[in-house]
Amino acid sequence: MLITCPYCGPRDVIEFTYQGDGNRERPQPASQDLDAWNAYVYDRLNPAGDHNEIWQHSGGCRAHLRVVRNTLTHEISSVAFTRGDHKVAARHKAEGKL
Amino acid sequence: MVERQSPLEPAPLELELRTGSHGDFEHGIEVILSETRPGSILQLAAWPGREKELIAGIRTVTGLALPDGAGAGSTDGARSAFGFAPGKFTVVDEAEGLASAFANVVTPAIGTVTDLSHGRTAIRIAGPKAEWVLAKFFAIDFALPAFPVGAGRSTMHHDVFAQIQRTGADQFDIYVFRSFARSFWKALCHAGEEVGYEVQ
Amino acid sequence: MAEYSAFSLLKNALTGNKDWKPAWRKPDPKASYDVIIIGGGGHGLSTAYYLAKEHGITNVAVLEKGWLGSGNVGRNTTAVRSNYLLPANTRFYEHSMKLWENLSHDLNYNVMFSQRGCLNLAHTPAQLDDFARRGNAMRHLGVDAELMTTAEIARLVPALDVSATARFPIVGGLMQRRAGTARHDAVAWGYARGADRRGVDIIENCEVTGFLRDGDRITGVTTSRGEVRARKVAVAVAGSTGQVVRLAGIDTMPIESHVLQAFVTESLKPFINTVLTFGMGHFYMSQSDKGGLVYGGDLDGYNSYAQRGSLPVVDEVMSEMLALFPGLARVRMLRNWGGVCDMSMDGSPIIATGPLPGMYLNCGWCYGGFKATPASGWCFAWTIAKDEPHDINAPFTLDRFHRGLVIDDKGQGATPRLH
Amino acid sequence: MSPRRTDAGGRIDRLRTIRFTFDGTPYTGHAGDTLASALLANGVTLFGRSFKYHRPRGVLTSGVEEPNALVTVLRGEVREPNIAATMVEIYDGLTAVSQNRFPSLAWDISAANQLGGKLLSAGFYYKTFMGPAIGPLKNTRFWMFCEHFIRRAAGLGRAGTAADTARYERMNAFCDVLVVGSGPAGLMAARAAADQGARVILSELEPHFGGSANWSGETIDGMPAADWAARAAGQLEGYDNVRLLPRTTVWGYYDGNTLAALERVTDHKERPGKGEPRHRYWIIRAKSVVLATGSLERPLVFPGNDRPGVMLAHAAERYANEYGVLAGNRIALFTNNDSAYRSALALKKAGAAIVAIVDVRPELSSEMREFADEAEAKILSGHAVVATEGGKALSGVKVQRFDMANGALAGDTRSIQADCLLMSAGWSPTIHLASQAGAKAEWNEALQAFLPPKATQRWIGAGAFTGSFSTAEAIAEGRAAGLSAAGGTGTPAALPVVEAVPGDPDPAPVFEIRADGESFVDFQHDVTAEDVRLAHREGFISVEHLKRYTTLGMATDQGKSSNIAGLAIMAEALGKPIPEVGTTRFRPPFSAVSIGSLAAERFGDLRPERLTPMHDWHVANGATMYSAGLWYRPMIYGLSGETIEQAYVREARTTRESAGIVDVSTLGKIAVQGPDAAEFLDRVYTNMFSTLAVGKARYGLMLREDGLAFDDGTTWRLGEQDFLMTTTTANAGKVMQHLEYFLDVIWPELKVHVTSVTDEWAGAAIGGPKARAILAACVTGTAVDNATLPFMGIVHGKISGVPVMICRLSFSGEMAFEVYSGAGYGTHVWEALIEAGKPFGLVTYGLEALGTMRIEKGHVTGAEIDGRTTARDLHLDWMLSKKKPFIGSAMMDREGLIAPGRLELVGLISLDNQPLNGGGHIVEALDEANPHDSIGHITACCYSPALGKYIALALVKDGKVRRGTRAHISDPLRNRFGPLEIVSNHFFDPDGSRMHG
Repeated sequence: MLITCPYCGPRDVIEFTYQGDGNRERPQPASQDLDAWNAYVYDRLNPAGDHNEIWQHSGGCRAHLRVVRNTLTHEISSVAFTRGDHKVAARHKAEGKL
Repeated sequence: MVERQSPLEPAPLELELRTGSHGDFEHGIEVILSETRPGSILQLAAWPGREKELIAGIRTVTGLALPDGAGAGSTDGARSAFGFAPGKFTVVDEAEGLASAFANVVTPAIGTVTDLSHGRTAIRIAGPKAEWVLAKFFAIDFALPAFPVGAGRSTMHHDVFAQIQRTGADQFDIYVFRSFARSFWKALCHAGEEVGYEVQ
Repeated sequence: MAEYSAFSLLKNALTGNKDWKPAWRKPDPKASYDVIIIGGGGHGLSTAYYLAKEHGITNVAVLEKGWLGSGNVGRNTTAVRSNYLLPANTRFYEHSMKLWENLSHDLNYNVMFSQRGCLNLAHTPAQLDDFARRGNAMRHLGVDAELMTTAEIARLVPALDVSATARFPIVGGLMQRRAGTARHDAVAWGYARGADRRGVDIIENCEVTGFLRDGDRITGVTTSRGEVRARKVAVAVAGSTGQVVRLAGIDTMPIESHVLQAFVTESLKPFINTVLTFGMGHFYMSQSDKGGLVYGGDLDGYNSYAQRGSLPVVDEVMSEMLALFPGLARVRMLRNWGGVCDMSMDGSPIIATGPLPGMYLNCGWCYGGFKATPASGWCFAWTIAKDEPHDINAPFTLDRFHRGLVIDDKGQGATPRLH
Repeated sequence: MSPRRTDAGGRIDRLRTIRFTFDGTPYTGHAGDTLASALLANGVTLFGRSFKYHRPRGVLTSGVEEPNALVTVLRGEVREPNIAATMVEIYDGLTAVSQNRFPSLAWDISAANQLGGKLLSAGFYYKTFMGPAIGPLKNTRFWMFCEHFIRRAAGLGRAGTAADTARYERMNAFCDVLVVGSGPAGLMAARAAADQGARVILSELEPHFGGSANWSGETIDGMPAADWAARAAGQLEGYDNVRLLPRTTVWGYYDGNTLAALERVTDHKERPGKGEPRHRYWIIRAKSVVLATGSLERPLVFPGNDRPGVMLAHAAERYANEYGVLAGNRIALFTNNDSAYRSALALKKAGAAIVAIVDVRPELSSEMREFADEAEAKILSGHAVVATEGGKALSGVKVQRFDMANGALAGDTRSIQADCLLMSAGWSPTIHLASQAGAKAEWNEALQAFLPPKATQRWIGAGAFTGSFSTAEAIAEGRAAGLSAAGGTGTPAALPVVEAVPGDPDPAPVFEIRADGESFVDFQHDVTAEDVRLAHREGFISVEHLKRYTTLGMATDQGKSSNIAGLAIMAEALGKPIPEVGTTRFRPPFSAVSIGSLAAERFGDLRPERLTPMHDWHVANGATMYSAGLWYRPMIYGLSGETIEQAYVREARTTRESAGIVDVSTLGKIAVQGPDAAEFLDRVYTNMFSTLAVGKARYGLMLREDGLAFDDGTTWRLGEQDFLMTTTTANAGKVMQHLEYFLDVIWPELKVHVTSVTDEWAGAAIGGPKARAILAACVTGTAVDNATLPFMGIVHGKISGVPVMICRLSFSGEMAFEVYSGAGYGTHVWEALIEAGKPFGLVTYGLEALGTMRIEKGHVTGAEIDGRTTARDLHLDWMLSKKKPFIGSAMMDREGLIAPGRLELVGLISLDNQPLNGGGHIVEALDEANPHDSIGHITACCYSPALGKYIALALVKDGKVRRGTRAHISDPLRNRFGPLEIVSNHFFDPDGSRMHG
């Protein structure tokens, strides 16, 4: 499998570390909502089809990537840095620093 | 000043890892291996949006103009610089003390300077079969069009993380973690036997 | 249906093997059953078998999407062991081991359970102490375990590189003598035949497409072969768990589906007579009765439902194999395939009632599914019949993750690819 | 002159004679021969024994799909089992032996298995060997007794135990177009793509390019096809954008158009060149792929079809045209299609007598009749072979009238004398790679074959692979495929003109002749047509069940020759068309791959070694090195005659009495830099770091998100925005990724850079009552007194001219300092410290003494932070800040993590003055015979010189409240049982007076 790192270009999967389901929302650090924390840590969508997931190019530029990959065919339809990930960025703006 | 010790020294190393011609050299030597021992190896990292200032800083200090684009770099023989990650660059100088030269140029507002002069070992492989030998280790395309002179790449061979800069049409400088240097050097020599190699 | 025996074999041989009957019937689904089991794999079939045998519940349908045993029961590396660290796991897998030891007779089907032992190699004194901790934990639960010296290991596995100059020298190992291997397909076929003989309907090529509900309660399923009703619907679909429970409106589970690859070499004369695991990586190997070396390693490490692996894992597994057996460099890998593992968040399974009324869940088998087959079915059958878990599977609840009661044998936390 | 060698023809070099042995008998052949062709030329007909019945077998094919002629090739002690004789190129001194026979190939005891033929029907072993349900042979014992003998009878070749001295290498390649297969289609594709300027790789699994052109006997561009192919390959060699890979099998088609190939670099050589690998494992990442893998001829299923002398028609044609070898002198053919007629003609031309062509079809085209006449062969249309005669070699065949419509045989059987029977049941495209790449194959009724699936990855098919069996089609398709694969628009070279042999590619739908006697479907595994029908009878009707129950297609050839016939027989039994029975997805590899090649450069060197700057010094000064992950660390510096325990006790005692020094360079070190560095550390550590003053260090604890303990270490504040974090050696990589994840994914707004600087610094920890005096003696540029360098303080100075950074912190519990210098100066500083320490009795110590002193202090390491323990379990709850949230804070108080009955850290003291074993368990009441009710286990143990006792750290159920009580060590594995006292984990100097000095 090849993942096209936005910085390094197409690289073999051996250079990457899988960081799992990218749909999980981490509660605000101070949140005491245990259900939300549990869902974040333990519960997975685990879809058969397109999967929004996080990979680190640990054997290259070490950036984290948000990858949409089909779990039935392993076809990759999009790759982007998690930094500048609008969804995340927006959320953090809303949250402020802490 | 105290002499720095290389991880490839003192040499309890086997003969075929030391200076001289080895492997199938009777049919010609097609790669030359050496350790370049630069005085300074720095990592410069810019905060998002401040990359241009950092690149300008590199030019001010080293005189090297980095082209745009991922992995772009350049070298003048004595000094080299290349991008290896978003906003991050490796800058190398034959001389020691490059860190202090950057101290006032790369301000905390622009980014950070990390001195890796001891932590990375620089190995040079040159010759007509340099691409062939490196292709045994790294799953990246070494062909000149895909990997132009001056450019840098971050990659790995199993557990050994490596930054590679192409410093000539058939010459590459490889930066590996010091603790892995001896193992990697052995592997490199082993892979060179087939084409005949010389250690300088 | 005729008993299998040397005699019946001889009798049929004389009549040209013309009188053998199908190992299980091919019935059409009835309108309703007492229990529906979704998944005609090892666990679903053994559940049906023990429901009939232990609880007298025979009005049961096993619904299989494809062909019987098409999942992991026919894709694993056939190892059977109960050498776990944590008591909950050890108790469960030891219960399974006891069922294995009498399974061929129980089923009147030779599943070829061969108790040739399972040896975990240790490469540092510290690792040997870790194994001692595990072995002692087993012994304190009445399970057999012993430490072996390098010399004893060299005698048991002469082909092994036991030299002190090896990159990772062997300093000893943990042996469970009662562990071993079984013929994986035979387990599915034996349970299928056994359940069928007790009246269970095994229905192949019958895909579940949805659940019938009465409010929250599950009352049956819709399938590619029509509606089938039942008071109790049990799910035992391993890697497809997430997909099936989603049909019941449950979107997330503490499970990720990952590909695990397995390999076999060409047939060789007897080379190794135990199940062996490497301590400085992830590698395990045994030899089939046909002579192929059967081995595997780590997960590919990303979510996947494609039964296909990637090359880096292949290379890693072979490297570890040769680190132990340098003589095998010229032996050839004949076949490589992948199975989809339902990796739970702590590496241990889930066998429980729920999550909806009328629903029963059996999943999260990670690497452990094959050796668990008898106990999994036995415990699941109990749980379905009595609407509460047996002591043995009581710890394997679905809510243990949220409650902080995880059973984490590897201590890796909620990172399935590391379990 | 050998009996079967023709006087002329073939591409073998008749001037070069090669000497080799088979089963010890010396033979000669010519350069260019395979082991199969050379043995055939020598009149050898018996090559091997089948798997189950040990039936005598000859050679069936001429290529990679060979199921029968398997041999073991010996290179000294090194064995290579299960190699097809058809794929072995002979070289001087080649030593090959047959397999799976005893005492000899000709006389094999196990051939007795044939007598039990019906008894040993498919799946018989599932029905017996279960043994008695009671008595001494109950449970698994009887089966295991039988298994012992079954295993010895099964298996093919024997694997070696001698380490292989050959080398294997991996090669990463990138190209625009990979062309697999070099028949006319492949050659045209490579040429067309290369002309477009694309980077092209052309692979061919045989030694010579050209595929069918090498033996078809056709004419291309006015020259023999073989010459045309040689010229085309020669021209490609001239392109510098083309790489030619002969002897290279592309065996795997993986995701992202990544293909795996095996190049047999030196298997055909007497000895490899210096540094030359035996096998090269190519991992090819191709923008697009042209699959021109051709097709495989299929055998017919009829009684006696496995007798030595029965061969595929085109195989005999190849042996004649390529190797100048006649498969027989009196040859009969049996076919359901036209292609065999060409073979007949070729063999006639080569000098054999064609005694008959038996064709199941009643009607034949006029061209085929002309062929037969030209071959002077008698045609028996509407006939079938119903038996073969002879022993270990064919002597004749029996034929009978055959009605294709209903498969009925009629009339008298007649015998035909022949020493060779060639068969053809038509051709199957070699679609394995396309199938691996993803979709399901499609059945073609006319060709009676599965055609390639729709492409799910970037590949294009050409030639016989697509079912276009004529050379003219292959050439046209090849050029088109090469052109479009290269994305080319330019005009391609003109199409060569082919003078093809006529013939209808469609075979008659006949695969089996049902008559008395065993008809083999899978030759190697002895799966007969009856076995397939038995599987049907017993309900194993899906193709996968058929495969698994009968082992059809599971042999070394992976069903290349048996797949379709097996399906056809099952389809007939079910009364269904073949596609409804289905086809199995092909799995990698296409053909078996040496395990050495897959390990490649890692064979013999599984992992790189990681060495500290002072590594050579340790080795030179008597250290016993200990492998910790990839690192090597000194375990002890033993004096002659010392046991390990004596050594570490001496090292630890001396350290507490005067001073000791240890290499701590392996500790993970991470530079944490940037304006938000302090804020970031507050979030990842359970305790505060924003309050840490510059020039000070602090001990920190990290939790995982789930609230369990993760890692610990000290972090030094070198500047306002500049921290140096240390981690445990084992977790360095994990912690780095943990930090990077949070900065990149969770808190991208934080301005923090993290960099691994583990290798930048050499670290030496020097501790003991004399440690400060030793530093005072060698450090310049700074004082090291209590005022200048208080506990957890940091100073910068020089040792012997080298800049150093010194932090006063203690793992040993002594007044201790960690001295960091640039790694290149590590040994220099280390030696200077040791020199300075001499007058003070400084000792070097290793991991064992380090462990001993940390146990005495009750510090935790990975053995206690094992991924299952909480901060509370380890009595580190004092480090859990209540002022701020941190990673894990929200989840660390879940019911299961604070419930009673958890394993908690305690100290243990042996009460019988015997060692406590790591991994030993703790019980309240001893029961040596039948140990039970463990309440915990020992995580680390040692003899404590400070206490003069054997002590240990342990995790014990509700350990805290058990302090002061007695229990027992229960270690049945090592037969160690004995009394102990449970105490606090802080054995030694609990108030820390020594390190605070």
